[in-house]
Amino acid sequence: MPEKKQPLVELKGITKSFPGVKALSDVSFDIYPGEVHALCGENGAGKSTLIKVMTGAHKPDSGKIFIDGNEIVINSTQQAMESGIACIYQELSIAPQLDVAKNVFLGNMFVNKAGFLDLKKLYRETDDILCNYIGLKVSPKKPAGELSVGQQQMVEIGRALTRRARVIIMDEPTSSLSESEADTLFKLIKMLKDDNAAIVYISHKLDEVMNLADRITVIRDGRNIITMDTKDTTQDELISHMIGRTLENLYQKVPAKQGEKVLEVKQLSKADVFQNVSFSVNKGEILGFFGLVGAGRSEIMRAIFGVDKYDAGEILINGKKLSPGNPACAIEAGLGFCTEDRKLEGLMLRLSVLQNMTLVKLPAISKAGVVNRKKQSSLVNQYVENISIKTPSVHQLTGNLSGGNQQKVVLAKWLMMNPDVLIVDEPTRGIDVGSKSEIYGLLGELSRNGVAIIVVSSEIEEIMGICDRVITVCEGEVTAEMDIEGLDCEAVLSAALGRKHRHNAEIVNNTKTGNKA
Amino acid sequence: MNSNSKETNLWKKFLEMNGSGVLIALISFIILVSIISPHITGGKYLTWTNIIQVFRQQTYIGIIACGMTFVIISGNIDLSVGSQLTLLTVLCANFSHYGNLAAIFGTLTLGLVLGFFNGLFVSGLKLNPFIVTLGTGSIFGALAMILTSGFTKRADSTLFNYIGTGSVLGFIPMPVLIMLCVVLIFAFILKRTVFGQRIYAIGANPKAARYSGIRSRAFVAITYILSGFCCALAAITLIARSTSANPAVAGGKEMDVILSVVLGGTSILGGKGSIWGTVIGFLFIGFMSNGFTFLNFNQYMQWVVMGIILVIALAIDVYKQKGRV
Amino acid sequence: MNSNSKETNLWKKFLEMNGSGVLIALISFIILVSIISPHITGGKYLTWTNIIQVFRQQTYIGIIACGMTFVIISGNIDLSVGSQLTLLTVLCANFSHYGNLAAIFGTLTLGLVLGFFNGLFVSGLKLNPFIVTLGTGSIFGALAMILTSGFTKRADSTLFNYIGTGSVLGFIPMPVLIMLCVVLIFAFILKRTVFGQRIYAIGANPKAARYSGIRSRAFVAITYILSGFCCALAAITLIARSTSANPAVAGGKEMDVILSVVLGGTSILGGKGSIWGTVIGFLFIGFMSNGFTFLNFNQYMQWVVMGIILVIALAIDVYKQKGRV
Amino acid sequence: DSSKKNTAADSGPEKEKAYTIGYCTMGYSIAPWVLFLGDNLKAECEKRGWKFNMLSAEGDSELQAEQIQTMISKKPDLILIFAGDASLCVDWVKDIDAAGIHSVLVGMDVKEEGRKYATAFVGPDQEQMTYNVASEIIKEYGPDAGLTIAQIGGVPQQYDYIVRVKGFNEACKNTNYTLIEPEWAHSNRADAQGKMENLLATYGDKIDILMGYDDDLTLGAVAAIEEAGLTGKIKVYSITGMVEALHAIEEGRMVMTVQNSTAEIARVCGNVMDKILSGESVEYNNPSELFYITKENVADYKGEF
Ligand SMILES: Nc1ncnc2c1ncn2[C@@H]1O[C@H](COP(=O)(O)OP(=O)(O)OP(=O)(O)O)[C@@H](O)[C@H]1O
Ligand SMILES: Nc1ncnc2c1ncn2[C@@H]1O[C@H](COP(=O)(O)OP(=O)(O)OP(=O)(O)O)[C@@H](O)[C@H]1O
Ligand SMILES: [Mg+2]
Ligand SMILES: [Mg+2]
Repeated sequence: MPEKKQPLVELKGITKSFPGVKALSDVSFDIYPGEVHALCGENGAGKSTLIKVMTGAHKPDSGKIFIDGNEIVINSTQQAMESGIACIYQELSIAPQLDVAKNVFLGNMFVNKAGFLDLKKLYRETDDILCNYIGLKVSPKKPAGELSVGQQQMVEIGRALTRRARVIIMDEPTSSLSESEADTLFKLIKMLKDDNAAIVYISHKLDEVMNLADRITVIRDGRNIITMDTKDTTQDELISHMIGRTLENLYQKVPAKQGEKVLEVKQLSKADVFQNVSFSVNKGEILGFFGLVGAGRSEIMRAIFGVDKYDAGEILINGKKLSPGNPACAIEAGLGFCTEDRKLEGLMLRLSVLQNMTLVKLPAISKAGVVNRKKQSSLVNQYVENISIKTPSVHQLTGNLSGGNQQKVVLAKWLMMNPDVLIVDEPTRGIDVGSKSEIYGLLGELSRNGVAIIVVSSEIEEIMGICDRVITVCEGEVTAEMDIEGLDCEAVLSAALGRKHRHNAEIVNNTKTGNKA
Repeated sequence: MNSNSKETNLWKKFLEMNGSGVLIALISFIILVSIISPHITGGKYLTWTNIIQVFRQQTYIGIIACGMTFVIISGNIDLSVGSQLTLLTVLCANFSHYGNLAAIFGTLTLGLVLGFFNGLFVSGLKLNPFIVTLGTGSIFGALAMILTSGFTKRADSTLFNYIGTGSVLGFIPMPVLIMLCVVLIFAFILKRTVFGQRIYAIGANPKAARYSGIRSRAFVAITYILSGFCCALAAITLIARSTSANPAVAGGKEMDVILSVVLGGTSILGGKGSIWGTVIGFLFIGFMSNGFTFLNFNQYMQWVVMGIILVIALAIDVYKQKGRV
Repeated sequence: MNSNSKETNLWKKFLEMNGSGVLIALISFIILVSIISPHITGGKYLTWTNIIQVFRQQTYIGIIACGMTFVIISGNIDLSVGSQLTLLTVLCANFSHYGNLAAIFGTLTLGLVLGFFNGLFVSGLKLNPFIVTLGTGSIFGALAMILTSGFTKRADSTLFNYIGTGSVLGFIPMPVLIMLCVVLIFAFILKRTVFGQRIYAIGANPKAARYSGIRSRAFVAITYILSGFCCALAAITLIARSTSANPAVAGGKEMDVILSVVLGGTSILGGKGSIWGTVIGFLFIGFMSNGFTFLNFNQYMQWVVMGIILVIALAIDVYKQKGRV
Repeated sequence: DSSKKNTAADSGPEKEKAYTIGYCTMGYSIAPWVLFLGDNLKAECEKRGWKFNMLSAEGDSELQAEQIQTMISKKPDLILIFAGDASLCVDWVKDIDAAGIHSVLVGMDVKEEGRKYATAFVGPDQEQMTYNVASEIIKEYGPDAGLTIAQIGGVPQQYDYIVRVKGFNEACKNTNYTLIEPEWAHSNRADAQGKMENLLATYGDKIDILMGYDDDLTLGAVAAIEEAGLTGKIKVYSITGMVEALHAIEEGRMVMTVQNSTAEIARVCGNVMDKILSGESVEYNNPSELFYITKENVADYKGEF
């Protein structure tokens, strides 16, 4: 059992401050070979900061780090890597112009005897890792920037694997993965564990944590709260440690009155991406889109909103045709779209929380082109309060926020827009349980105010918990459309796997079992 | 969240400000020169006349730098400003023979047109701004040469005389006043208007800006048009001052302009920067070259010292940020 | 995935290549000139002598551009190359009086040293590369002036004569051979070595590179050192050819160098680019200016036409990419 | 009119007054000739125990305009100007005159309308210099010789080069010569060599004469001519009078260069300043001698640099 061995890595009394923020104060943490040690806490609790201290990406203000019982000072990520620590960081660190193989082996290239790059081996090994370990079906020569977020996350997992490290840190590795991809990862983790590697696992998906972890450490506001054995605790107890109170029900659906059709999509197609997608949403309705990574859900939404082109089909908002390929027009027509990739498509990391949040709203809070700063800051403060964004001030650069808080900023930007139709793609990616319920509450409130909402999500519970209706997508085709009420998860999951259902909820309910692909 | 006293807070804010490292370097330099120069050349450095003179000398660089700040914040570059200025001074001198109004409105209009061309190429046709503005710069410069055959054109206008040599309240020269107006208006546009905010957004993340419904292409085109407008305004103040236009007048000035902007803490990658920083930038350049005269440095010394001071100014900027962590 | 014939595939690959739009523009220009020039000046454009001549004229720009390609791909810039070249030619001329070895090794060593300084400031002290290399450029330029007091220095060496005017196999001039070696070696380093790959990674996403344990700072410093080395090599070929150095020899050449690199499709933001593109870039500039002589264009016309061709070349680049979608 | 200005006459008893001379030049370090001009002027002043204050605009005439103002504000006893632009210079001498200071133009005369404000002009004009070279050529070959002439200059926007080209072309107006468009080499001898190569590739031995507007660059072109085996076939004329150019003339690689001696200009200028500062009146035009150096007389001259 781990207790008897020496910890592989031990952090003692780590303190770390950023301007205006004390991210960590006197935090201790240890990890033994062959165990999975989960790190839990709210957004901005200091989890990522702590592991960055471990990987040499941050220098702690004070505190000690021991590896194999020897105190060391980690000065660079290189040094940490040499000590056998590898990390999948929360913010994706893909070099978009480089191809998949070069990203997987970033900083870890193969050389032949003459000391030059061994490209053959590079692509062979990448193929091996992609197929046999992480199950990613893309060409190793594809530029990584062209992958979907989920696929990029899998590339990063592959990268950590190539390190053959003794300690592998995973900071929300499944935030963009759906269940089946996540399962692949869990198998990987088991394998690594059997190899006596130590895993540090951070996730806001608490059932994952309960299933995977041997021990759990909870931190709150940069302080140690508790470290416990998983077998001695429950998810509810874990939540109460995390947020300092108990959470009754994550999903509290208050049904909204549905009105007339606001958005109608007819026979939307794009070669090789999605085909003949038709659906509509009503006022006050929350419609879920479910599917696996790469199913094409995001692509459909992007086409609707106009950031991508499509080949055929028609989009109507309030009965009026929406001109394709122009997000500005879509916004004017009353459509909002919260993208799934916050870093590349959602945020200006170099701009402040305030600037980011009000970007879409600006014309509405300005007169003759001059922004009303009072309105601006009161609006922003209101949202910072409502969805508890943890930031020293609204003028903080978004790039300095924790991952979950960045996500909240993007959400707030679209929530405050007051659209007729709001599309949210993976809205709670990286958001802690406490805030999740606040966000679900806000979405519910919007729908009760008559906004039609489309939720694209890879979390089946989320879909089941907040939606009125769900559409499943597989390989670019709509495979089923079902009312949530009385539906069970299995039906949705099997539809998402491509077992065709007729576009009719009743039939779906009748043919829950026994479908073949 | 923190309980520091107000003073340290202000100081912190100052340090966080764009270009404050450069400002510190500049102030130190000014103090140093005013102490040393009486012993070397006997010149009194810190006089009102001298300070105003530096402002006046930097008028045209300053005006163009304001426009350039917009272009750079939006993530682009305009290497044609030197040639634009040249061409516009030449045109302004030509127009001046048809009267004041012709000269002023003609020049401003043509400034907008030149900017429009750059905007068209960069944002309409999506061409690489670095190369395209080098190309249009080459064309504008050639046109100026063709118009003048390389010789200086004299302007002819009395209003110009007033713009060039008049002053307000008896102590603020007209060109400086014009520059101050540009600075104030541009700073206001950048910080307080929807347009300005969106310029930042486009520069910080063009993709996310597009996804937020910002019509980036139109906005980028407008920054180039503004840049052309600033060149025209600068051309007018320049003509007003020297009452003649020389087709070699502004060769290479784009580097001074870009240096002013970047020194002021505006990121060459876009998304970050301010007009105030730019003001510090062009004053820095102005006070340096003026100060060197007071120290009677020869040209080589000037270059060496300028190089060293640039490095020091940047080091202060970096150090001060480290200090905060 | 697609079933196109091999030819269209090659064509597609060509179009996807960095700088292929510029290459198309260049080839069209060459064809046009060789058709027109006999009627205008009677000159035969497409002769082996003339082609080799263009290569030889672009030797020093080409060599420096190879180093610059590394710097730019890693996401930085070196505005000091013009001054570095100047200083190094001057030093090389000085050293030449102590013999061939002294000249060659002395110059190369000092090239490394100059590059090291840039590297130190940019990556050691983390200063803004744009301003810092402008600053060091200012210092290097001044040193060149101080060393020569402004005069042309004569070099004295017989080896130089061979490097400058000798040729291999009777038809490849030595300077061109040197340049070709640099091109091949640098292209190889960039594409086939760990170092080259890391340069791309650093430019593409510095944070990701850092998180992957790449010692970005060391690598960035090395790119600057390489850039200095290239300047030294260029200085040697330059001296070998003109056996003299004056302190104004390379003022402003950095723009030619950067234009070559960027024309070749290397992204000024880093992470993307190739040596082959750069070769196309500097040949483009060389063939343009050579072609203009054949057309007996005056300087102003040259500028106009150059500007227009730049815009067209870029438009081809963009159009060809649109064609693909 | 020079009486109103503060000269030694006003400053009373002090006979051995240390005058301060301001020198505003369009460039100092940008080319050896201007550097020598500056140094020789300085030497002339220091020889007399005067203070010499130089401001150099390094090729930037707008900067020179500012530096004139700066110089005026320092109130020297006399301001020497090597102007980057004869037209802009009108305003400068006007301002200097208004400040009650003498101005002496060196090496570049002010435009006609400015001459009433300036005290004197020293030296040959840049335009005149090349005009004279062309006249020599016409004298040698006759205006109907049908010569094809190539030209190489430095910086196409730079005023002094523009007027040099203008002077040369002006003189060739009434001949049947073919003037090829000038090539520009930007102070880079290797580039000059390249430009000459381009010319030779285009015109071959059709070129009879090369006119270089600066020895430093001309020598690059001479190297290209040598390489093409056309030495002696293409006659090379140039200006400046560099040591290297004198060698080339000796060896027959060049035909002529014109030495516009800075020492000579400075000498004449010294005399003019003496007169002005002691209150005497001076002629406006004070020509300094130009030396036309050919194979016949090359032994008599020494290059300055
Ligand atoms: N570079 C930085 N500059 C300033 N503040 C920072 C920086 N990085 C993190 N912080 C602050 O430190 C605190 C802890 O952040 P951290 O990223 O560790 O949170 P986290 O627990 O990983 O949260 P999440 O679940 O949202 O990822 C946050 O309040 C954040 O704003
Ligand atoms: N920018 C892009 N360029 C090229 N292909 C892309 C791009 N983005 C996504 N794709 C491809 O389009 C397919 C659909 O991706 P999409 O993001 O729409 O899927 P999704 O169902 O939303 O899954 P995810 O949960 O990964 O976002 C993927 O196979 C992906 O490889
Ligand atoms: Mg985190
Ligand atoms: Mg998606």
